[in-house]
Amino acid sequence: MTTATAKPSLGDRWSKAWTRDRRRIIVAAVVAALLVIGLGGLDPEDWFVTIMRGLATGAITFLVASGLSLILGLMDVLNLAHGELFMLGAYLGWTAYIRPDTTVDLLAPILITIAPFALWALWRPLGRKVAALGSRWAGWLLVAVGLGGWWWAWRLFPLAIWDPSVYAESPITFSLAFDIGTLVPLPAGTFGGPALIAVLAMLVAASIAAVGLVSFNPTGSPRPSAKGIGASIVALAAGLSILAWREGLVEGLFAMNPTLRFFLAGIVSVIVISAIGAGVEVALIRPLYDRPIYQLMITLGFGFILIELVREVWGRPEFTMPKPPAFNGIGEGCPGQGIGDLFSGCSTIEMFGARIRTYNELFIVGIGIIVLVGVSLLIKRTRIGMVIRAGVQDRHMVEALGVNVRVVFMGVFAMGAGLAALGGVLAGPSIGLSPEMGGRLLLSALIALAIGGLTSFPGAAVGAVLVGILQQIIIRYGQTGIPLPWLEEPFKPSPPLVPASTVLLMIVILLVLPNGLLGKAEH
Amino acid sequence: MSLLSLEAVNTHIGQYHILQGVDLEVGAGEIVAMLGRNGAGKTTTLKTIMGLHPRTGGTVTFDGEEIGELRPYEVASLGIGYVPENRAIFADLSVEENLRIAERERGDLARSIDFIHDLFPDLARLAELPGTSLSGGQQQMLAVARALVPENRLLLIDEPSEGLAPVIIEQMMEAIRSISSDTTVLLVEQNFVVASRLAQQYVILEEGRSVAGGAMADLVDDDETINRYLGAG
Amino acid sequence: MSLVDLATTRKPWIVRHRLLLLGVLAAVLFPFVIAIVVDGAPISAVWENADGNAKFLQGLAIEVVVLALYAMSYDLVLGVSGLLSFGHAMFFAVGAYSLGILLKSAGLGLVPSLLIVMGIAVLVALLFAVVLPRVKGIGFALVTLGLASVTGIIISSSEFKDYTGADVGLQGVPSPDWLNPTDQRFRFYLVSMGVLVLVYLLYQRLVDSPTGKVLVAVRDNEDRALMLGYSTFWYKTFALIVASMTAALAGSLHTLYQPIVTPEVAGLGFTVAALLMILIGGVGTVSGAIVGAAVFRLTEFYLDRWFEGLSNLLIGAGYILLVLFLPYGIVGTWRTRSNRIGEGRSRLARLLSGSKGE
Amino acid sequence: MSDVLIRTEGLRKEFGALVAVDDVSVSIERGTLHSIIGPNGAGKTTFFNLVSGTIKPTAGRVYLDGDDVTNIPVHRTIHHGIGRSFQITNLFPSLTVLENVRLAAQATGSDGFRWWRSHARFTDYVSRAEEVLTQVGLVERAFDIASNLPHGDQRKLELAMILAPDPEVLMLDEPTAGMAAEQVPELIALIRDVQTSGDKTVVLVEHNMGVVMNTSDRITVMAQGAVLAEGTPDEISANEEVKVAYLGSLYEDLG
Repeated sequence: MTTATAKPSLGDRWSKAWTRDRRRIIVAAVVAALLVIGLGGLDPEDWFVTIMRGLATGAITFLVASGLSLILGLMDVLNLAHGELFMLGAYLGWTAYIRPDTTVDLLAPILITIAPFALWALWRPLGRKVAALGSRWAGWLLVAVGLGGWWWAWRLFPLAIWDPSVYAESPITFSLAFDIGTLVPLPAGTFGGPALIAVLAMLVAASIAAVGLVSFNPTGSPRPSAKGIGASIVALAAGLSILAWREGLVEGLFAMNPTLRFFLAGIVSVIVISAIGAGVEVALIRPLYDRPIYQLMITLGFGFILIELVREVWGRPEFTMPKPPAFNGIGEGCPGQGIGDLFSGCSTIEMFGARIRTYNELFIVGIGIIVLVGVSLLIKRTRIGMVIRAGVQDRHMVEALGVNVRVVFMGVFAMGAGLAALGGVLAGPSIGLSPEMGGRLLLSALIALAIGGLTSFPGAAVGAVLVGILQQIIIRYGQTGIPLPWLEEPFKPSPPLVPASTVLLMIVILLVLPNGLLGKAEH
Repeated sequence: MSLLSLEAVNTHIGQYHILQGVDLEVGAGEIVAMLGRNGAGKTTTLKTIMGLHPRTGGTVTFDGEEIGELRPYEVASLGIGYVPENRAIFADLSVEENLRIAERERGDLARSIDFIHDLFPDLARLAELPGTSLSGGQQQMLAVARALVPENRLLLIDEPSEGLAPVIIEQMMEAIRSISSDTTVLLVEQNFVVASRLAQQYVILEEGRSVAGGAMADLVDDDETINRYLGAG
Repeated sequence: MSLVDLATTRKPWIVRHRLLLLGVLAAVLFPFVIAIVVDGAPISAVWENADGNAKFLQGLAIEVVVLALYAMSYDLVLGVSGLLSFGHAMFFAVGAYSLGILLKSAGLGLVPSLLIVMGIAVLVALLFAVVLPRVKGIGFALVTLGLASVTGIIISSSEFKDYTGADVGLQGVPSPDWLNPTDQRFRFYLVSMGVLVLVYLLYQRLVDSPTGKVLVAVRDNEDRALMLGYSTFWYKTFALIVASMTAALAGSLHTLYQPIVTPEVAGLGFTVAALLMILIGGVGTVSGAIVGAAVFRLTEFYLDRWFEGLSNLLIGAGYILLVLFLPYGIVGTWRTRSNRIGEGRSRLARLLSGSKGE
Repeated sequence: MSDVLIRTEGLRKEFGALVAVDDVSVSIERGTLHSIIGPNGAGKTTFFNLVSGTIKPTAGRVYLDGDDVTNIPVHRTIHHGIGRSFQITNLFPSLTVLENVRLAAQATGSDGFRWWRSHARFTDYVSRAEEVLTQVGLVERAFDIASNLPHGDQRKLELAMILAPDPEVLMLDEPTAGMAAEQVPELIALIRDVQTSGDKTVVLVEHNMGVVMNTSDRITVMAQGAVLAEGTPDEISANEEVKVAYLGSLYEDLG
């Protein structure tokens, strides 16, 4: 086969692109024209606001869609629990933000549990002995014993009791209490027995469970890596220090600037959900790599379980989440003037004759852009990105070149989950928390992906922005109405038509471009 | 002492007992050819050494260390390079990235790039192109080059001549010969002409068992063994 | 004896369908047994439709029949033909709502209404078929999901409240006196059982026919089927039409039986229910859909009764365990155990050794 | 024997900027075994796909027995008597060997939509499958699942699936690829047998020079998408240009 050698001129490249991607270019132009016409029907002062709101919706959708796209591209798994990870991220963020004391209480046992698991390789010889017994039931028995022991140890740990329904029932009082800083730490609990026994029991129980899990696939070197040992020591040390200095830690967190605490909550939520994502990959996805439809089904089931779990744990589950104070100021000096006042503490800013909310339309969009650029660079420029791109095609070969592909897959799944959690925490203050928020967002994200091209990362961004802007235009028309010549009253699209419009856009685009706007043709 | 040795290795794939006792010795610095009919288990043997198929019995020893329980990436990091049957060039990576991904430490490629470009001048010219734009022969060269990026002590090469035009096969053979001055090679080859000219030692597999072995020079004249296990050469 | 005989000789019909016949017998006797044993009522209580456990359990069985028909149709699409449709609920919902509207608003009789519903079902299947050549795999799943959710939105939108009852649901559908689910429960029960048996036999035959074999081939390797000379598009369309008509029939029974039809039957949740049922029974086995529907509905019912709030969590956990540890479902696992392929191979071995002896 | 069955006229195929097949005009006579050889990337498989209708050309036409078949849909090609194999084995992996071949036989009939009768009633297809399986020597494996066969047997099954509909033209893309040396002569003898006994036309893409030189009636050599030379095996092996571009010296001393 012959390959082009000389560098083509710009006109040349354009004509090549035109012959190759004619259909794509036409569709993109038509979609752009439709959006412009849609905006044209609105008052000029609404244009900027609508676009900015669309970008904000798009940014949240993108955070969910990008993780979905990464996981789909690398592992060929459509993670239907992704929306629920987003939702759980929001709940965890809420808890870490509003109730840092509870978070601290939970953190200690979790870190202590992690410590034996980080020494995975160490359990391999034992796991081999268990596997040699010839029945998987031996492994399951160990897992069950481990879980039982863990539960017993967990009950000994000091956990302050909190009642979320108090905040759910009176969101306004709660917001007030939050704003004036009258939220106070709950009284610390005490160990239900000797602390040493509780900690040791938890370590032993986690080790037993780990041996059981290792026995299902005990291949590999029995020597833990330096990283593993380090992680184990750090986790154990952190867990023990939290137990020792809980009081001071909690007080410090309550005295902390709430905006800083919001960021801290975001980080905690992202880390925890990433860990859950990694666990999901190991426990649910990995056993089913040969059976893609079953992966779909299992993620669906897992999402379902997460919703029920949130209902159980958080009780009556609709919550509002106060905006971080740095984006919630009113009164003197507000609204801010121009983008320079983004960090002035005002809740709104005047730009181009319109009032823009700093948190929703500027902060969230900013984070979305940072993630887009960051992850794109990661994929294009780094070695990890190279491994991901190669692993998409042939994971066995990548592994035979000396790369621990399992860890990379686990990492990508964790990263995808973490991005969803970031979206959840960011969306919390603007759309509120409910167990159903994940399902709605997953649908938007899937539509965005389908429009952009299922496994294309930039496609996820383009699709998400399109979906976001389209939704906001329809919502705006729902308020102003569309004057139609054959109707006396202007037609006001009802709320169900917002998702319906994006679904229709997806169907039309997929019928013309089965691989979406930026997707590659399947070979 | 041999660099790699397999003793009574067994491998199941699903319910099929593919390897039923393979014994194999590869001495340091040698080129050993693994011969045998289709389905005899040659590719499976290479994959078992790499840890890509779990071994169900026997021992695999590399440089005195038992490696049968290791994961593929751990095997690779001991210094074993693998060139698979289907070449497995990564389509979304450029030619240079296809090489870079095989690095185990920083600077691996910088150390070996000149040697690789000397061996395969085509790859220098095509460095920026995506892996898919290469012809079959160029892909085969890239696959071999990829195994040369880190300091590997042993290369497992599966069917280097398959699907290649005769002129390209000759280039390929030349390259393998020049590698073998400081790297040990275990080769699977259907083409007896190619195998007999490259290797010093041979092993014949039949139905998952090693049934014959020795110096290649002896085999070339041993029409009986050739006919019995390999069919008409 | 040649390979032809080996491959085409089968046991007599009655032997092959012995389980089905036993099942039919059991289903007919079931209400009487319950009436006598549990309710302690006379046999006549059954055809007099007296209240009690017998009547209640007949009702549960009718719900199982509706779900079984619906799951069977999804098995034809997903399990046999390998089409990953996430909009299957649309077939059911269109059947349920159009029958309701025809009976209630248009005032038509049951038979003409059913005929029209079948016609509509074919049209809906053709709508899916239009999409078929364009998008494959996950794309098809998303587009069908989209089509179904648009249907759901239309059903629940306030614009059509007079016909569909919007988000409240369709209620007050008049069912004919001879098939009234309250007064003629036993008759309704027998009719629905009869419909299920007929459709099941039809499906068995379809899957075993040349057409069914091509559908399986399409699932396995569509490009190759195309290269062999099969116009795979028409085979897939055929499967969609049959499935759509079956699901619409299930929807019609649902409307006749239930006092109220809610827009939820068009949602993703209801497609997932079908997926769950064929997964329990065994994907691609047809009879598994019936087993799956029964297990699904009964588990759901009793878990809800015993565990209330926790029941959904338990169902979710059970579902995950099922996918991980019993991927071929009840019927599928049963068949793997009985190992038909091994049987065929040993017959072949006998044949070959026999011919050598001659 | 100068009866032309397949004729291409100025066939050209572009993939984006890449010209895979460039102005190829070839005539293949009825009842002959015609091989196409050339270095990797010469466009042999693309040419094959164009003739068998799997892909559509950018320009040029394909004639079969005088009829223009350039743009017929791929599932109709078999009804024009073209059967083709694939370089990468392409089967129904989870079905039995018998079912694979039976489906291939059934495709020629018009019983595909008889959904109300059991497939067991259509015994013609099964007996045709048995016939073909006996011919390729796979009848003992009739009830094995296709994906469980060793590679060589899968190639045979592939051949059986092409033979089942009894096509006029057999297009075989590297039928011996990945086969053990001892199995190759057997397979070639089988192909030869099918060709002469059934008066079939065989188009063969092959790398195994021994096979090509010994069995072909005519050979077309392709390089960089175009036809480099065409002639009898003797003419080709004497052609200096071919030697430089393709053959090299590896096989010289083998005679």
